[in-house]
Amino acid sequence: MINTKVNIAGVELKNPVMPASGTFGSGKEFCGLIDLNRLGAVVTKGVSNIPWEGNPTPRIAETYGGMLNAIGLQNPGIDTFIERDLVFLKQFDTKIIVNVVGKSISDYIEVVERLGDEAVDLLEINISCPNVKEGGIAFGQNPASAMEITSEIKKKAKQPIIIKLSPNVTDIREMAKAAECGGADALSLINTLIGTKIDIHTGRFALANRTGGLSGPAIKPVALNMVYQTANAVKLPIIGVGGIRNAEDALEFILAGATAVEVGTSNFVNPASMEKCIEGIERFLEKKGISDINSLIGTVC
Amino acid sequence: MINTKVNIAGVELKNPVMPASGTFGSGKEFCGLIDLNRLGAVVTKGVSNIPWEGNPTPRIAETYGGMLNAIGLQNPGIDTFIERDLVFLKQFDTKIIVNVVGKSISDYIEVVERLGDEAVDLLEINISCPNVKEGGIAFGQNPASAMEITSEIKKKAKQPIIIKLSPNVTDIREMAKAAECGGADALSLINTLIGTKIDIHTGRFALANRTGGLSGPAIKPVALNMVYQTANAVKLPIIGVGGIRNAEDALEFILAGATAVEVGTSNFVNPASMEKCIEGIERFLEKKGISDINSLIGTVC
Amino acid sequence: MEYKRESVLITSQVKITSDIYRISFQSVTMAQNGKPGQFVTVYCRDGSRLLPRPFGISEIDKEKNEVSFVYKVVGGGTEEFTTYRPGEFMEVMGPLGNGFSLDGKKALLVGGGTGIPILLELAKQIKQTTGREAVTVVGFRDETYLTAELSKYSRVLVATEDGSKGTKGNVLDVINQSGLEADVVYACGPHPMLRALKNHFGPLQVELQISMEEKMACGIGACLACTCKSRETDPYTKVHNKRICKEGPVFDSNEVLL
Amino acid sequence: MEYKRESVLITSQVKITSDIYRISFQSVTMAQNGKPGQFVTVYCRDGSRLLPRPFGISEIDKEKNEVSFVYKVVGGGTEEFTTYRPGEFMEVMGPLGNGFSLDGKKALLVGGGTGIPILLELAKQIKQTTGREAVTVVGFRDETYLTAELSKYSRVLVATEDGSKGTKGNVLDVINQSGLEADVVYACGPHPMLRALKNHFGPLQVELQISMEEKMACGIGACLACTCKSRETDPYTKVHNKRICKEGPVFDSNEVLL
Ligand SMILES: Cc1cc2nc3c(=O)[nH]c(=O)nc-3n(C[C@H](O)[C@H](O)[C@H](O)COP(=O)(O)OP(=O)(O)OC[C@H]3O[C@@H](n4cnc5c(N)ncnc54)[C@H](O)[C@@H]3O)c2cc1C
Ligand SMILES: Cc1cc2nc3c(=O)[nH]c(=O)nc-3n(C[C@H](O)[C@H](O)[C@H](O)COP(=O)(O)OP(=O)(O)OC[C@H]3O[C@@H](n4cnc5c(N)ncnc54)[C@H](O)[C@@H]3O)c2cc1C
Ligand SMILES: Cc1cc2nc3c(=O)[nH]c(=O)nc-3n(C[C@H](O)[C@H](O)[C@H](O)COP(=O)(O)O)c2cc1C
Ligand SMILES: Cc1cc2nc3c(=O)[nH]c(=O)nc-3n(C[C@H](O)[C@H](O)[C@H](O)COP(=O)(O)O)c2cc1C
Ligand code: FES
Ligand code: FES
Repeated sequence: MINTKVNIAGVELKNPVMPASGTFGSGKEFCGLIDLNRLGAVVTKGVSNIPWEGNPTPRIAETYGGMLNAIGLQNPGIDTFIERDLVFLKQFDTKIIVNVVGKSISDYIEVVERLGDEAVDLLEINISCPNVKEGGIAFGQNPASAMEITSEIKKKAKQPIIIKLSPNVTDIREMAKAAECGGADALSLINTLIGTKIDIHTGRFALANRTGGLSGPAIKPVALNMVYQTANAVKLPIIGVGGIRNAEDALEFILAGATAVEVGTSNFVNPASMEKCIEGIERFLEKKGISDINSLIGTVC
Repeated sequence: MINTKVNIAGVELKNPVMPASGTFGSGKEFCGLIDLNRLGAVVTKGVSNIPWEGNPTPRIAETYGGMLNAIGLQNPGIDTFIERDLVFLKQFDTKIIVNVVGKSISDYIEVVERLGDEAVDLLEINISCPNVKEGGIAFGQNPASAMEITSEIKKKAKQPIIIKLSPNVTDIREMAKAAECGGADALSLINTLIGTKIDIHTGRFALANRTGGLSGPAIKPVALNMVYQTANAVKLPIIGVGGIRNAEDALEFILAGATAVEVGTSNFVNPASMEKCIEGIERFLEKKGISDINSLIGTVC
Repeated sequence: MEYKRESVLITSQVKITSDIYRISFQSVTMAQNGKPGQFVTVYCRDGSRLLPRPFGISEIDKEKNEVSFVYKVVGGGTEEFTTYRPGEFMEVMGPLGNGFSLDGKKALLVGGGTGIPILLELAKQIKQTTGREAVTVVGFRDETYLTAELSKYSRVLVATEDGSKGTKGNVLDVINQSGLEADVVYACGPHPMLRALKNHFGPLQVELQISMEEKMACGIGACLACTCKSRETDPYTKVHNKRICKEGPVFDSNEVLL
Repeated sequence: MEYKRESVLITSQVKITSDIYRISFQSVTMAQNGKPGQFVTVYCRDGSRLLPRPFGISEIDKEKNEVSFVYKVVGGGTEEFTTYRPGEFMEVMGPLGNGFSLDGKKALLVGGGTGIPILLELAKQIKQTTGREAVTVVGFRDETYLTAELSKYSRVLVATEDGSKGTKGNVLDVINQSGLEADVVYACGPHPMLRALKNHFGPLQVELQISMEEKMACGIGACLACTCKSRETDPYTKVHNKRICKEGPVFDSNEVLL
């Protein structure tokens, strides 16, 4: 028997594959397309203390091998989320990871506290959204701010916290260490790279927000390098994110040092991406005669 | 008549299109494939004071919509460069921009001084190569170092200097301002994003150097955003680089604030890329009834 | 859930104007569950283009399990689709969105540009269910298309900007000149057209169902890329941003900001 | 300059083993200027794959202006090439690299795996120019290919790892068993094979021309992706890194580090 179970901060996932926040809603829309019970976990869209409207449209633009988004974290707020989305997700045999956003530290803490007694397994603290003015990336580009918000949230969180890092920094290792010092239980990386697109025929930006976050296979080499760098700089478990399309990509991240992976943009390209990823990992382990996926983590040389 | 002439630090280019350093050698190999006289300028491969061997192979790897390279600046050194490459380039009716690299400030200065009396129009100072241990990016990720090397080189340079910036920083505007303060005459951006790739079948990095620089259309949105940000932060003319494949891409950079553009990886995909770019720009201006390309620079809104 | 992503067999591909094509394919799910006003998303073969392209369903043949859409070549994706041949497969998801609501009232159908094709299945179903032919007003720049097909199920009035066919002008000119009236108006086309229709029929208290467009990533309501400002709060996030791919693409014109 | 990048007409595509194909196309430049041991680079249609794929020329028909190469499916690019059909076009640059040097001496040709196809044009030209048939030793894992074609121009000896055809073992086993001698050895195949040949023929002072491989970006000597460590300094940068795409792919075995 092959073991694909991995452990993130004490939470055991049946396999290392889950959706990246914001590309899967709370799973409902994907229900007839894939089996949610197959997933290692579901990571929800970012949730704030009150409903957020997000940015004006156009909110997305396709780029070469990738896409830009500036959704701006539209979400129903924690109340509706708990009443509806969490109730929905609890039906499935999968772990629940809630992506938390806020404009201020106290916003974040409000969400984290509301989730304290809920059936949520892990909290993914998004300090890396490039598409909102306050909060988001403001915490994610400065080690001191990252450490502060991490330690403040850690004090109140009943679930282990994953800090989601931004790639838009000079040295990802400094950010990772700051989160580690602040008490993070795990890290996820990367969020999107800041990018833009211009319509030369109108002379205007393709996105109403002017800039957006670049995601998709185009960014995979950057994400993979950051995961590798981070894995060699901190002791925390890492969830690798960025351009993962299939088992081969997922395994690259695992070899680079990730314990688990999130699939984002590829869910739009093919909703079956995550299931294929899981099957492909199993096949790879079998073929190679590797009995435990954990023995692969960080073994690249 | 449509004007496609642009001016970089007092040097007039017949059009804004030129190769990105390192993707075109010194032009010789492309000679039968395209007409060098058509180009706004030729930017040479990085040149150091003495010959450099570069990194072990494999030095490149294809990625989704892009590629990684870790050539490591193999080059014949300034002597051979002047005797052979410069003599070759002088035959053509195009401007000559020499990309300068070094391990220390004095290395850079040695090259710059050797070129002082040569028929070179502009110097592009590469402080952003991610593939060498010393020099390169070490100067390009820290504003103080960038300012210092710029001002030291500026003191000795007889030609105007273009500082080539690295995208692997938290805030490109700070780096641009540092170069501006140091006395740069122009900026070019971006060099490659640091990335990596792993062969899951062997468990090894795809590149002997482990990490490499990501280039190609995959990175265009990142480059375009950085050009836009920089154009709004400094007064210097900017040369936009990163993933440019065709006239549409080039025009995006010009609208974002670039005065000229460099085409890199696309030369590998189709050697005719630059010529197509130039023709496409001319067609666009004609169709839109724009008489001077300079009227487009930085007009995105 | 009624939508599926499938590899579908292409049964025909026809060039109908200089830059507009109709493609038909086989899908039980989409043919049996599809309604007029719903759409499908098509996935490109070329790996550099990741996102699905949405197209309104133009015809449904439930017996043959065949679905068609009509597309105009505007960029890389639609350029790629022109190379697809009958017998080949393509990746499609659908049927998506809400579709028009048909209620047997006296209907006027109005379409402009690439908004015209979806009126075909609508006209057909109106004729089939009510026995009556609706009036369809279609506006073109110059080259007309699908008017013969639409005439099988409805009385068609044409406007062209250059006056080369039908009334010189736009669909509103036709509506005004012919004094067209209706209990419900179904419309799909460019924003200025939709706005003009709203200004015209709004004061007359005529129900106006409009089909909207926005850039999409998931096409199924999960990513929140395709929202539009709505009067009511949306069911998903309880703000005022309805999802065009889910609560739409068809909206009551009073419901959304144009 | 003798190389060109062209959109070439595909004249045939044949599957010759479970995962090896031969493709032929028309090109005046490549057919007239091409030599055995030179290669061409092929550009993918799928935009997610940017870099050209290098393949050694396996046959040249100067009268028909036709060039062929034989490729094994190992990844996305070669997978894509299998879908190309005669009558379609593909993007190719060539002829590239130096090629073998033919000097009329008694030749032994040695190939392993995908290194075998380029020996075909070589064997043909040796026979044509010298009137004598060379000996060709080819090694396979199990499934053999091209041996019939090679036999038209040379005496072919086969080794298979599983012993299903010819000698059980590798090409060195054949060379030793048959006591093969030559004044010049031309070899193309995996590094271990090349190293074994160097160890065998080096001490015998036999000239050994080997064809090398490395990942390429430009294919024409401009990017310095494809270097190998060389004994002499390279003409380009005056270090000891010869470019496989330019100074190679064929090197004297004494010249390069294996
Ligand atoms: C609900 C809906 C129904 C549609 N029905 C039709 C139809 O029946 N016939 C038809 O010809 N067109 C229709 N469109 C528009 C069609 O989706 C675009 O023309 C098509 O996506 C362009 O793809 P491309 O690759 O050729 O263009 P590109 O401009 O290269 O596409 C780049 C990106 O922008 C998106 N995009 C470009 N234009 C539009 C647009 N107008 N709306 C939404 N996304 C766009 C593409 O999907 C892609 O993600 C519809 C759009 C929507 C939202
Ligand atoms: C001078 C030369 C001659 C060659 N001749 C032949 C031949 O006659 N027949 C044949 O079957 N193969 C030959 N090869 C190998 C062939 O180029 C690769 O198998 C092919 O590029 C794989 O492409 P892919 O997209 O299927 O694989 P992928 O692994 O998906 O390719 C990814 C990238 O790696 C490169 N790559 C992968 N394998 C190799 C390799 N072995 N050498 C160089 N680059 C590689 C590809 O070109 C591409 O850039 C030759 C290689 C060289 C350098
Ligand atoms: C449409 C969209 C919405 C996103 N929303 C969120 C979000 O709410 N919270 C978050 O932490 N990341 C969000 N992200 C970032 C992704 O979770 C992920 O980090 C990024 O897209 C890189 O992964 P990918 O290349 O697999 O998409 C979003 C990405 C996309 C494309
Ligand atoms: C093979 C290769 C070699 C390069 N060598 C250099 C170099 O010597 N000096 C330099 O400043 N940049 C070098 N670069 C970076 C390019 O000049 C350019 O900044 C980068 O590739 C982004 O542009 P692109 O996406 O158009 O390739 C190199 C890039 C590649 C792909
Ligand atoms: S396209 Fe994703 S919500 Fe509509
Ligand atoms: S592949 Fe560019 S130098 Fe050989």
